[in-house]
Amino acid sequence: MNGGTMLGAMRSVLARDLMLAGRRPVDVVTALFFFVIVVSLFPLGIGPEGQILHAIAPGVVWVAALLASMLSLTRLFEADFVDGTLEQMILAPQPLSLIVLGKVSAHWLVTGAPLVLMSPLLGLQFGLSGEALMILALALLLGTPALSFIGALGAALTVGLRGGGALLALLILPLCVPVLIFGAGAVDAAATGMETGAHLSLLGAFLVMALCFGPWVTAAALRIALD
Amino acid sequence: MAEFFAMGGYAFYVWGSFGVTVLALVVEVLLLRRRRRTLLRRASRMSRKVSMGVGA
Amino acid sequence: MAVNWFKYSSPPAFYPLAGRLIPWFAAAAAVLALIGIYVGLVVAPTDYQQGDSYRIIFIHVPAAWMSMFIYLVMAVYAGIGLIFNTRLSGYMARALAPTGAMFTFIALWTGALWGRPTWGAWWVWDARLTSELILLFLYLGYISLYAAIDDPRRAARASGLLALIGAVNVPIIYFSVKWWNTLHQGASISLTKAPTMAATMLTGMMIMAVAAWCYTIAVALMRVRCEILEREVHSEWAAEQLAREAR
Amino acid sequence: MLRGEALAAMRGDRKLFTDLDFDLHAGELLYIAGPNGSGKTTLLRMICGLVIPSAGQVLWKDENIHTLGEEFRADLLYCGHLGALKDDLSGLENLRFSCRLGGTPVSEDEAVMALSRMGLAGREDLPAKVLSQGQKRRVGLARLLLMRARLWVLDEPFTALDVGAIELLRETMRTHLAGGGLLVLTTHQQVEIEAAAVKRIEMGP
Repeated sequence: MNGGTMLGAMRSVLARDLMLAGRRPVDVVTALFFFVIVVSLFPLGIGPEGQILHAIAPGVVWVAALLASMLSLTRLFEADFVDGTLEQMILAPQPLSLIVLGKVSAHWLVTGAPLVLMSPLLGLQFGLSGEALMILALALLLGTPALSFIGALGAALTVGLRGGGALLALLILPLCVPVLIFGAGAVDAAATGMETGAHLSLLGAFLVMALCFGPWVTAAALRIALD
Repeated sequence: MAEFFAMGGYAFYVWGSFGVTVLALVVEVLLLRRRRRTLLRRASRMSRKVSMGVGA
Repeated sequence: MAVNWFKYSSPPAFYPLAGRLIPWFAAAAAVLALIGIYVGLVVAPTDYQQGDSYRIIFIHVPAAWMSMFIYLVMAVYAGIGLIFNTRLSGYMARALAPTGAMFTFIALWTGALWGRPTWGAWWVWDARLTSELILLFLYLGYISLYAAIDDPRRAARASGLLALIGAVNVPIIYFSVKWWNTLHQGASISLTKAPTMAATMLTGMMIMAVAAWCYTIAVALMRVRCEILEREVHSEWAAEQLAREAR
Repeated sequence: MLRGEALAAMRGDRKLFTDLDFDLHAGELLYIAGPNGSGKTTLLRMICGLVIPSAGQVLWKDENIHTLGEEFRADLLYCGHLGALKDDLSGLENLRFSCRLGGTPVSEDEAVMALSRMGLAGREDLPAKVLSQGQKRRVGLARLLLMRARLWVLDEPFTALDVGAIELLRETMRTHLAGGGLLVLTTHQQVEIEAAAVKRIEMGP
């Protein structure tokens, strides 16, 4: 078993999930629309006052991104569990963690990346400056994959359970607090003209940690779920 | 004595803390004892049923 | 010695041992709590800054300690259960969770009652209180996940994994929240640092903490006995045990 | 080669089976029979390593399958009662994906050939959702023609197949066993398969 075929399994899972998403584009668009609508609702609830909107923008965008990725992650393993593909993935002669990595990457490309691309537009609605918009997109670029890995873990723990969605949120949201704090903090710092390097490096550190341990723990959770 | 219970004007806060804590602990113990009693009652019902079945 | 430990790691051997230990820990908890309350409410002098409201710390601080320790112990049991595949450690982790959640709630409640006279608000986004709130969510997540899974073995293993992840994350969450708090210039007086710690205060707090430990052990043992009987009702020894006790 | 030692399984709080032993060598067939709910599928999943036995162990070439890990899984092919097919993908795409996942990438021509041998010529590109139950099973079983696994573990392979497909599957199994493969299966149908030795496990109710 050489490295080529090991990555091959990951690549084929990635390619298959992207293909499946392409055949059902509704699922992709839903998460994005959810994100846009939630963010747009805040000014309606709070009032059009520029200063307040400006102050809450980082938090609002980040919380909306967090909720949007939770929403779409609920079903990350569900379809594969129901039709038996998950069993085959566990029995594949490649490390399950690599297969998980493939699935999470596909999921992020399909639902996370659009959020990152869309975020500067939403930031404009809140009157963020040019630099803050850039930092917003950059922070989301570092933070949303970490959220995807954390969420995948929750999805693996709750796969096949009744009421999985609400349970997933309860399990996972507390673990997302650090990403939220530093993600929103980076944008906040940029908007008030402060140094953002520390925030972004910490976000990067969270991402590296999530990348190293996430797939491995998620694989363990999947094995438990199918036992 | 009254002075002790007044807690220098903070009676509500101090006794609120101690009271709720004692309440929480007592409720937890009572719930556990009920759980155990239910378990034993169900077991005794079951063993009666078994012995009746053997008798018949 | 090691042999003895292994003997007691099987539920049938542990069950009677737990039964013998419970009264001792319960009695110790009651006696120590009475002494602690006496020291805290009567012996310890009134604080010149906060008046008598500081006496809440005799509950608050031990409860906050317990809430964190119990999560840690729970995670250790969960880890042992996952690695060595022993049933008993899963039961123990499960038995500790509700008590841990209760102590977390008490820490939050007393924190709010202390905050009102001191900070003038029931709730302040103080780093410790906020972390404590998140810890409560972690406990609730563990308990809900356990309850949501029907198969007991999967429930123990999945929620055990969650407890381990939570334990790894607790320090990260705590430092994030602390950093966030200093950035936003939150409340600077903290409950634990507030009064200059007189020796009597420290003694009182320590006694209360030990009492809380004894209480936790007694209650966890009671709960684990129920847990064992419920789970193993179909095995011979548990059925016999139940029949003997039901008489 | 494949050995079960004192296996036991629980479902919930209930014991499904205890002290189950078996021993299977190259070219041999193991039938697992028993009424519904007797733990046949659990035993199959245990042999695959999906279910961890509550006591005992499964050995492959005298080593615990969980220690072997990927090495064992490379020798294993499991067809459960779930087809592992994606409704939105065509039969061809499904087959090629499952082969690649199993560690045996196949070319498009090979996959098309296997599908047509399974009687699906001309239907390779239809999405799985429009295929009938039997046709879906055939897509799943086409893997047997392509992958070179030593040990096949099949859960009710003959269900929903017509006479012709059953005959073809029997033939495939015979070839596999004659080539030194091992086969473990559960079935309700009476299908005779020639093997070096046929062993049976009767699961209690």
